[in-house]
Amino acid sequence: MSDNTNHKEVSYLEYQGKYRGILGWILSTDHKRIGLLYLYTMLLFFSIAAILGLLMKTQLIAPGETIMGPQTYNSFFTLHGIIMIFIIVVPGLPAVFGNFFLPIMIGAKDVAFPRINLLSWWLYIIGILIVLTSQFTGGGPPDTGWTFYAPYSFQTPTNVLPAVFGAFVMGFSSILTGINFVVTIHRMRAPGMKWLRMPLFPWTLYGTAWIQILATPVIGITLMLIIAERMLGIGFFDPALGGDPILYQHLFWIYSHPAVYIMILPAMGVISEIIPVFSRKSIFGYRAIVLSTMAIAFVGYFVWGHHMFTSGMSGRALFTFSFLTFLVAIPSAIKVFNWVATMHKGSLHLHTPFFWALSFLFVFMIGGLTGLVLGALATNVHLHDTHFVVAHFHFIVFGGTGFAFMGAVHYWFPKMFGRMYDANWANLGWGIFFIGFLSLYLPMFFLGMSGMPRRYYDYLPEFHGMNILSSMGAWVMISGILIIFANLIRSARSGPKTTEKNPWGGKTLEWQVDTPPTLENFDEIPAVDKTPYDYRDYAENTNS
Amino acid sequence: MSEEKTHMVPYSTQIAALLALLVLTGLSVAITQLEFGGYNTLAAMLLAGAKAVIVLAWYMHLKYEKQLFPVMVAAVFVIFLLVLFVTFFDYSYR
Amino acid sequence: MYPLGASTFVEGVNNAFVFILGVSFFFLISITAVIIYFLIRYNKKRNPKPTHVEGNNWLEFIWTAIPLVLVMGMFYYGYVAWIPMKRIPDEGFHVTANARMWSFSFTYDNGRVTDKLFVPKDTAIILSLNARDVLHSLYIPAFRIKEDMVPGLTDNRMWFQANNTGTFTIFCAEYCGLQHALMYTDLVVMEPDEFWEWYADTTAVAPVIPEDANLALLGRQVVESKGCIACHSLDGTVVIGPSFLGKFGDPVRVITDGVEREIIYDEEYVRRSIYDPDYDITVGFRRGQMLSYEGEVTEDEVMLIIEFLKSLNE
Amino acid sequence: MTIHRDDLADKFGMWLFIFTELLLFGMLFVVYAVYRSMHPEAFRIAGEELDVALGTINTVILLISSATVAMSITAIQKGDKKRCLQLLSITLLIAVIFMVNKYFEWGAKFEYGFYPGSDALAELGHGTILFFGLYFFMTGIHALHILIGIGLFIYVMLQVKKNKIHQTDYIWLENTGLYWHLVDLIWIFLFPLFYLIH
Repeated sequence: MSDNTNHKEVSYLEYQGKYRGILGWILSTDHKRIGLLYLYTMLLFFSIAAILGLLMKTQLIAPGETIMGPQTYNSFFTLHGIIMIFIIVVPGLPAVFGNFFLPIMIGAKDVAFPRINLLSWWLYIIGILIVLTSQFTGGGPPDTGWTFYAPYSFQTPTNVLPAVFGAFVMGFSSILTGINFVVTIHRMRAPGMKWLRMPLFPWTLYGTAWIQILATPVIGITLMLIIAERMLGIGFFDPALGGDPILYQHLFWIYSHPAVYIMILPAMGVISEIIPVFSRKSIFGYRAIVLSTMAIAFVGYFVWGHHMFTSGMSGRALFTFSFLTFLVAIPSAIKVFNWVATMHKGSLHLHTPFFWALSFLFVFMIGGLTGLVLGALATNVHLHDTHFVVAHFHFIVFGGTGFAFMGAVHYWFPKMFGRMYDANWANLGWGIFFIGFLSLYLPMFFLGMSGMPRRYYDYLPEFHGMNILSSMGAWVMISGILIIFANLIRSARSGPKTTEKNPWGGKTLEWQVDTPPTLENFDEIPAVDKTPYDYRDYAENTNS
Repeated sequence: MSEEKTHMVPYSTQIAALLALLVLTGLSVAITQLEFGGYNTLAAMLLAGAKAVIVLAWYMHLKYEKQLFPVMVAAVFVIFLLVLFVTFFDYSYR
Repeated sequence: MYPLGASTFVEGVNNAFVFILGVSFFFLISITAVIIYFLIRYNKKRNPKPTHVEGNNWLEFIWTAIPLVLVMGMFYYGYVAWIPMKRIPDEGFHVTANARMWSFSFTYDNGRVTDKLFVPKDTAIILSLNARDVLHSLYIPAFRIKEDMVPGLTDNRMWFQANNTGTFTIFCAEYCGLQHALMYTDLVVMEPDEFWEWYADTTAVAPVIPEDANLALLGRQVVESKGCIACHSLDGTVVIGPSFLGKFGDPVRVITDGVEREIIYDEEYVRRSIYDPDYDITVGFRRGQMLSYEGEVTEDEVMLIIEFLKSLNE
Repeated sequence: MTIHRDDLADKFGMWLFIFTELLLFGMLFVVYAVYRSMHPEAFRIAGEELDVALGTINTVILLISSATVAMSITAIQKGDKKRCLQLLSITLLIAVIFMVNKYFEWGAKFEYGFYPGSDALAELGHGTILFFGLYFFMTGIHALHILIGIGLFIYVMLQVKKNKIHQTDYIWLENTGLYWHLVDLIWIFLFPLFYLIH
C-alpha cells in the first residue's frame, strides 16, 4: 500500500489508498468497505425482490387474474425466492455485519484473507449478474421456484440454466466467506480472548461459517447435476431414464435446511448483542447460548427430511426426521428463555435497536412455534406445501433474520457511518413495518390451515377474505420499509455527525474503537481479560 | 516468521508409504477379481479407506499437524457418513 | 376457516393440532406477557441500577428439560395420528389417480375414467398415485391427507375412508408449472348404494353420441376436460403450445426428424399430434413439452376434437 | 496495510477448502450409493465394461505422483531446489499422462456409443444409463480437478524457479500438494467403485 505513515488517524471512509473514487471501494480489501459493498448491493436487490413480493400479493387480492397472468406470477415468485434466499438472507448478516464487525469484535485488524474476501464479493456480483441474464435471454424468466425441483426444472422451456449457474457461483462466494471467518476466528483473536470470552455474534458467525463450508458444496454439486441434466440429458433425476426425483429433493434439502441456520444463527447472534447492551446487564447463560448455537449448527445438518414429509419417502425416514426436528427446537427455546431472562433485573434503555430485538423475539417465537406444528407428522401432512409453510418461513427468515438485520443496522449505524439517524422516524418506521408484517403473514397461517396450497396465482373464492387482509398488510409493510430506508439513506448522507465511540454503552470491542473506525481498527490490539458483557462497573457507577 | 516449527518427513518414509499404497492397490485389484459376493464391496472399501488414511496421515501431514486438524478431518468424515446413513433411512425402507 | 373433517383421520390430526397449538399459545402469550412486564418493571427510570447475574445452571436445566418433554409429547401426538395414514389396509376399493399438467383423472378397476373422484362412504379407498410428467401432489384438505405423485415411483399409494357424504376439493399441492393454481377437482362421496349404482352404469365409458348432437360443442367439452387449453389457447395467444384458433386446413410449418417441412393442418395431423406429439414439432416450439395422450383420448374423442377445431375457423 | 504472514492460517484455509471438496464429491458418492442400491445387477454388469488395466495404471501413476509431490516438499525444506523441481516435473508429467489415458478411455466409450443420451445406452436400461451417467460425471469432475492441478503445478514450478518459493516460504507448494493429495484421495475411492467391485 502506498502511504503507510498517517493512516492511523483517518477513518476507513476517508482513507485514500491506491485507488480513488468508486475504485477505492470495489477494489478495496478493507473488511469494512467490503461489508458496506455487500450492504449496498443487498439494499438494491432487497428493494427489487420486495417489489416483486408486493406485486404478487396485489395479484392475490382477488381470485382470478387481477394484475398478472400465471407465467408472470410463476417467474415472479421464482425470482423473489432466488433473490431473497441466495442474494439477501444467506449472505445477509455474515457478509455485511460479519465482515464489518467480526474482526473488530475479536480485536483483529482485518480478516485472515482480505483479498479472498474481496474475491468473494466479486463472485457474489458475478453470480447476481448471471442470475439476472436469465431474466432477459433464452426462453424467458425461469418459473421453477427457487427450489428447482426435478423433473420440472429440466422440462420447463424457460431459462433455468443461468439462474442455476448464478446460484452456483454465489455458493462459491459463500464458501470463501465461511473459510475466511473460521480461520480469522481461530487465528486472530486478541490476546486474552479465550474462546469463552468471545462475544456471541462472532460465535454465531463461527457456527454459521462451518455450515457454509460443510453444506454449500452440496448445493453446488446439486446445481451442477441440474445443469448436466439439462445440457447433457444425463438422467440422474429423470424418471424416464431411471433417475429418482426424490433424490434431488434429498440433495437439495441437505444444503437448504442447514442454509436456514446460516440465515438464522447470525440473527440470534445480533439479538444476543443487542439485548444485554440495552439491558445494561450481562447476558444470561452465556455458555448455554454458545452451546445451543453449536448444537443447532450440528443437529440442523440432519433434519433436512422434514421438507419432504409428503414426497413419497419411506415411513421410517419420516419418523426419524420428525424426531430429529423436534430435537433441534430445544436449543432455540433455550436461547429465547435466556434472552428474556437477561432483561430480568436489568435497566432497560428503550432505543430503536432494542425495539427491533423485542419484536424479533415475538415474531421468532411465532415462527418457531408454528415450526413445531410443521415438525409433527400428522399436522405436517395437512399443512405441507400450503400457505401455512409460506407464513412460517417468512416469520423465521424475514421475521427472524430480517428483524435482526434491521436491528443490526440501527445498532451499528453510528459506528459504521459516523452519523446518527433520526430516532423518531426510525421508531415510526419500525411500528408501521411491524403492524404490516403481522397483517401480511398472520392471515397466511389461516389460509394454510384452511387448505390453500402455495405457489397459487389464483384461488377459490372461499380463501378470499384472508387474502384481502394479507395483501393490504403487504402495502402497510412496504410503507414501513420506505420510511426506514429513507431515514437511513438520508442519515447516512447527511445525518448529524458523531465521533462518540460508544453511544449505546456497549461493552464489546467495536465500541472501544474510533467512530467511524480507522483503517486498521486498533492503534494497539487490546488485551481482553473478562467476559464480553460485564456490566458490573455500570451498576457500581450508577447512583440509585 | 511462521512461529510453528515445521516437520520434515524423510524421503524414506514417503517411499515406504508409496510402497504400502501400491501393495494395497494390488491387493484390492486381486481381491475383487475373485468372487466374494457382497464382501467384495466391503473389502474394496476397507482397502480404499486404508489407502486414504495413509495419504492423509503421511502425505497430507496430518500425523505431524496440530491436534485440531485430524479432529476436523475426522469430523468431516463422520458428518459425511451420517448424511449417507440418514439418507438410507429412506432408501432402505421404501 | 379450518375445514370440517370428513375422514377417519381427522380426529387424530385435530388432537395433534389442539395439543401443539395449545402449548404454543401458552408459551407465546406467557413469554410475551413476561417481556411486557419486564419492560415496565425494569425500565431504566424505575430500575436505574441493574443487578449483575451471569446465569443459573438450574434454570438452564429446567428450561431445557420442560421443552424437551413437551416436544416429545408433540412428536408423539403427531406420530400416532400419522400411523393410520401410512398403514394401508389390504382390502379396499381401489382407484388409480393419474396426474399430468394440469389435470387429474381417476381410473376405476372396471375401466371407468372420470375427472372427478367418486367414492363410497365408509369404505377404505386405496389410491395408486401416478404422475405422467412432473411432480404433483394430491391434497384433500377436508380429509387432512396429502401425498406427492412422483413420476417413475411405482407402488406409491395413499388411502382414506370418508365418513361423510358431500363434495370436497382436491388440490394439486406440489408446484407443477403454469396452471398449477388451476389444477384442482372435486371429490364426491356418495352413500354406498348410490355409489354402486353409479359405478355399475358403464354407459358413461363409451357415450353414445346422438345423431343431432352438436359435435363441436362436445369436442369443446373434451378439450376442456382433458386440460388441453392449459397449453393451447382458443384466442390466438401463445401459451406453451400453438393456439387452436383458425388453423385447421391451413398449411403449417413443422420440423419432422430435424427437417423442416410444410404440411397441411388436417385430420391426420391432429390425430398424430395427440398420439405422437414429438413427431411433428411446429416451428417455434420445443420438443418434449407434450406427452402422448395415447390411451387417454379415444379415437371418438379425437373425432370430436377435430370437429371442434373446424368450428374455430368459422 | 502491513501484509501479515501466517502460514498456519493459509494451511488452515486450504484444509477448509479441502473439506468443501470432500463433501462435494461426498454427495456424488451418496448418489452413487443410492442408485447402486436400486440397480445392483445393472451396476455390476456395467462395471465390467470398464477397463480395469487402464484404471489400475492410472491409480498407480496417481499414487506415484502423490509421493513425488510429498517428496518435493521435503526437498524444498532441505533447500534442494533442483531436486524439488525434478520431482515436480515428474508430477506434472504424470498428471498429463493421466489425462491422456482418460482421453483414450473416454474415447473408447464414445466409440461404443456409451455416452449420456446415446441410443446404445438407452437400450440397456435404467441402471446402465445411471452407471455411465455417474461414471462420466464423476470422473469428469475429477479430471477437471486434474486440469486445475496441472495449472497449479506450472505456477508453482515457475515460482520455485524464481525463488519466490524457497526454504523458508513454501506455503504455496504445501497447499498445492494438499490439493493434489485430495485429487488422489478422491480417485482412491472412485477406482474401486467404478472399476473393481462387481
